[in-house]
Amino acid sequence: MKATVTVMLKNGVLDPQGKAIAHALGTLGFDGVNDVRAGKVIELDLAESDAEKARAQAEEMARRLLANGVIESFRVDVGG
Amino acid sequence: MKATVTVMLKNGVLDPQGKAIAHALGTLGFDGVNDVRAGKVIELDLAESDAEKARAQAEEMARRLLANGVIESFRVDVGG
Amino acid sequence: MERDVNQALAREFGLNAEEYQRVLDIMGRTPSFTELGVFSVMWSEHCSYKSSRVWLKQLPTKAPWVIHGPGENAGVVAIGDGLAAIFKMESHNHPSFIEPYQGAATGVGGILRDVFTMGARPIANLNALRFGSPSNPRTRHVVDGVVRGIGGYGNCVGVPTVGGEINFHPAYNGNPLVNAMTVGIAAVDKIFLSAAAGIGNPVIYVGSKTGRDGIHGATMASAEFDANSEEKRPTVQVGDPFTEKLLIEACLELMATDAIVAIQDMGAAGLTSSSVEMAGKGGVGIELDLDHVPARETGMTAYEFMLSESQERMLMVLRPDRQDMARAIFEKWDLDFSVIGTITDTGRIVVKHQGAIKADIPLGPLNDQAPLYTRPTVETPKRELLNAARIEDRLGLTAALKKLIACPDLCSRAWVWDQYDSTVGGQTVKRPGAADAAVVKLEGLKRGLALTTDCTPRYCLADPEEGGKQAVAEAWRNLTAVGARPLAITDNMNFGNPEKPEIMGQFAAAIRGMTAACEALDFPVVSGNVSLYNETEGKGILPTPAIGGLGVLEDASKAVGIGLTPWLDVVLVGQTKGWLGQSLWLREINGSEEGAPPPVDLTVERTNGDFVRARILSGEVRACHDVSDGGVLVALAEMTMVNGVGARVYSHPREIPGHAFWFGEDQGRYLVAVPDSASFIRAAEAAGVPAMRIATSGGGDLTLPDGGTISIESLRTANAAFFPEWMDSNRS
Amino acid sequence: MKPGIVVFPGINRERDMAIALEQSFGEKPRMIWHKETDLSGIDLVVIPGGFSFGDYLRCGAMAARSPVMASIHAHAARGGYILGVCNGFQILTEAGLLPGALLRNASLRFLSMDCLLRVERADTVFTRQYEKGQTFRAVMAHGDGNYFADDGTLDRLEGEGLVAFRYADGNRNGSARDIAGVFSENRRILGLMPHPEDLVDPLMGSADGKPLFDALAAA
Ligand SMILES: Nc1ncnc2c1ncn2[C@@H]1O[C@H](COP(=O)(O)OP(=O)(O)O)[C@@H](O)[C@H]1O
Ligand SMILES: [Mg+2]
Repeated sequence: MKATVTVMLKNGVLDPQGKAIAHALGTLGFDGVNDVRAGKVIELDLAESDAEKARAQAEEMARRLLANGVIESFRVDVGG
Repeated sequence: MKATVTVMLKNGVLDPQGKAIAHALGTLGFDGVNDVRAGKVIELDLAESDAEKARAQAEEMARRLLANGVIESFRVDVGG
Repeated sequence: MERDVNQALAREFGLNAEEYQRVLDIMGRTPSFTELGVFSVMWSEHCSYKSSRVWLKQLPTKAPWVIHGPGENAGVVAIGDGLAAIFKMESHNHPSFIEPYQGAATGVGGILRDVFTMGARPIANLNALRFGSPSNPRTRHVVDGVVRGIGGYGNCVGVPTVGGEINFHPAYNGNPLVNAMTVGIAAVDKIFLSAAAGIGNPVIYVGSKTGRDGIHGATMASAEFDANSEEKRPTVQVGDPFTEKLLIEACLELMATDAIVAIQDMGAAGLTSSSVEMAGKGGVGIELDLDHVPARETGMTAYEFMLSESQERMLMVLRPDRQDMARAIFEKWDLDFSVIGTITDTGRIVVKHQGAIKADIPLGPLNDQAPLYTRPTVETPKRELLNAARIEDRLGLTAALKKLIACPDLCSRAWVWDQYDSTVGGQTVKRPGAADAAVVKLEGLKRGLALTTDCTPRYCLADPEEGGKQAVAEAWRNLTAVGARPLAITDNMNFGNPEKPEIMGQFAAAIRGMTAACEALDFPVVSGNVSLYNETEGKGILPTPAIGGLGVLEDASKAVGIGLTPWLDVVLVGQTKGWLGQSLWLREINGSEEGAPPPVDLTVERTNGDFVRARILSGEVRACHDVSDGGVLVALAEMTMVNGVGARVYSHPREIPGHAFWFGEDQGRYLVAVPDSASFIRAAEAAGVPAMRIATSGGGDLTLPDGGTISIESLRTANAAFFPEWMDSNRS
Repeated sequence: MKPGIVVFPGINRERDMAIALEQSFGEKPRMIWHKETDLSGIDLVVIPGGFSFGDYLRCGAMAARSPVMASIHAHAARGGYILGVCNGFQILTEAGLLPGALLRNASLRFLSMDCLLRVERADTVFTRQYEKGQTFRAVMAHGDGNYFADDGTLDRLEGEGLVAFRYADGNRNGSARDIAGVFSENRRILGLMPHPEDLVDPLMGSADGKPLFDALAAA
């Protein structure tokens, strides 16, 4: 079972990377970009075949290692 | 319209980060992790309200800036 | 997948008809697909040096302090205290254009392995970079990626990046040069070589797993891409500096024991070149079983295993009774360790995969019958000698200085070195920008090494022989200017297509000039690298024989930098005629790239340098800076900017036009800051060395002989502007 | 006080730290491999700089979950002294032993240069040989030194006097309130981004970092 953990900076934490990307997109002539946030994605290929169990495992991994709760929030998607 | 660009290393390209994360998960006692791939996610908040146009915009941004076509591939999701 | 082996395939693999015929003769049959792959990479320009070998042989390589010259993974010189410095420079030009970050990063990783594979702990990195015109849209992207890549790898492995050089010229628009140099330290009696020995000894693979990275990288580096080669383009190699760091520590830990018989990094042409070279040098045979090679991907063929250029891998031959101990060390560092073969007495390389023999080649002919070409050469026509008096100075000294100090080739490189960790290790005595050569102390000792890289490609284009000579002389001069005794060089010969006689002529002439300088200065070549086919759309780069110089200081605390302090006399050492041909003043102020470059008189070079060094070591010299690009006034301005201490400049001798005196690029010169110029000049006269006082330090301004005054603050601002404005301008 | 240096894979300033400690303590510090768990006899745990686990995922994230960390938590709970520099600081925040987090530098570039640090209090075991308000030179060499904590935490740190050092010559990495280093509540744990250990010998440009190690050695 594949589980995808998406880790983003929390609201209120400055995201210089997102800001730099927004600026660079502007320079390239892309208009209408209101906001950009940059984050990480970690794709896990898990032996577990039950979707809910896989989700629980991935959430546990995110809490314990993949995200830092002080600055980051995460989301888990399973499937595939 | 929100568009999410997920950028991953192409298949066959070494992913040192994914490798290290897999190892660390093992050390923490998580079993059954077959493989880990690490990538980037860029969340775009676009002025465009038409989903297909927003997708086209995001794809163009990915091609021109967000992904490095030599080593990375990308995927665009729109909605929200 | 595997295809029929015939002449057409051989050509695709980069072997010409004659070379393929030689393969058939050696094998006595049609080679297998894997065998053809092995021949093609071993006989590529990159691995066989087929175009350059006849010329490289002319370089002087010996001196009493040379322990190992060219032929090993890196050069080795004795530096005193029972220690050896091990160093080499290597190019990663082509990969850095395709993917600047990873190209440069893996370049650093590769050269580090060449050094620690010999038993040395790497203590310093340098890099010599040439980029296209700043106005070319791609240049910025390449510079950004290359600088990040060098920093990203070097900073992470924890080897300080202490020096290097950067030039810009449109000739590098489609072909930047990324030459990386590593210096390491080992005990003279603990140096590891690559010649395999001991029939029956195990062959061990350690490091990262093998993927399909960079297959045929070595042959690709020897050819140009055509429109539909996109598909065949090798998978770009991604560097893993973390694994490299583990590999350094694990190898050094194992090297402290007596387990290793021979060791070699897997560089270009990976497992093929490492196994062929190790067995070849040892005069033994080798048998590999690819089923035991750690693989990152599934379904890899023998051909792919043999040609992969996956990074961070090493091959070793071990004493059989030490195998378990060695395995424990690599397991501690979480690195793969696998027995993949044995040393045999057959003189052949035999490669097995999934129970079948995929290659069986006699090593003797594979190595000895590699092609060797004496390609036709054409001499570069001599350029006209410019008469400085006929070149009008329309700008005046003050304005010209401000313009020069701000131009891309002379502006501050702080933006670059601020991204390189130059202090890790805690031994960096002279950091980038502080002195003409970087100075790194040896841990726990007084002794230090001085390190530099040098080349002036515009001189080399105008006159490759003088240019080659000048590059070596400038490296020697930069080491001398900190007070070090120059010991030896490594070189990186970056040239265009060797099949063109004018390019091969440049190569041959550069070697002649380098040879003359190495001999006159007792400054042998101990290692190096050749990068040919640096062309895009048929246009070659400027001939660029980059020189990496190494010198020793018995007491690192005696090293001097370029920064002025107040109330010193600044003395110009060496003769000034006002040579404007190929000067930066001529290019930046007059807009012309004409004339012959300044000649180097090697006897004078040596006399002047030996004099300056002795005075530095006597403690009399407070600051020293060699005079190079931009001439005397630019050199003086550079000395003022370090500490923000100004100078009042005296008039120049009447017989030379002012702009020629202050901006000419005559060779063999230094600016030296001393408390008492009279006694210094007397000593110089006694030694037959021209010396004249040109300025006195102090205050916050640079006051020029034409009455112009520039504050050091404004000089600094002008000098610092280019890189940040160019690179970070559209970041808010 | 007996020091020990923790070595995680990828750490690269452990030798620099050992030289600085030996100079002040007069003996070589013990090197503690990250899989060891016995810290007995060690009074001062030092986590040096570098790129533990390559800085992959997040700086310090994997090291903070290494086997040795349980012993370091116990050492902290016993009131033991801990110094974390650069990656060591990142590891201490990841482990929750110090508040806040270190984000990418605001410029998104690695920064390698000298900086001036202002001493915020001189009554701790780490800073006793400096004066309050004094500035001293240290080497900055990091890509992720942008100190972050929420406003409540920052107010508390300042209110309780837990800010150790601030950047005194410009805030190059974007750190909140110019913070370069912080103490734990009992002031026995110190984390800071710049490297005092690389400036303990005038030959390298300055010995401004030496008082920090001398103070620890005298404790
Ligand atoms: N321009 C040169 N001058 C002197 N020695 C050279 C030069 N180019 C290559 N060499 C020497 O030839 C040997 C092979 O170099 P190279 O193929 O770059 O090694 P590697 O296989 O480690 O990449 C080395 O000993 C190197 O020092
Ligand atoms: Mg090698």
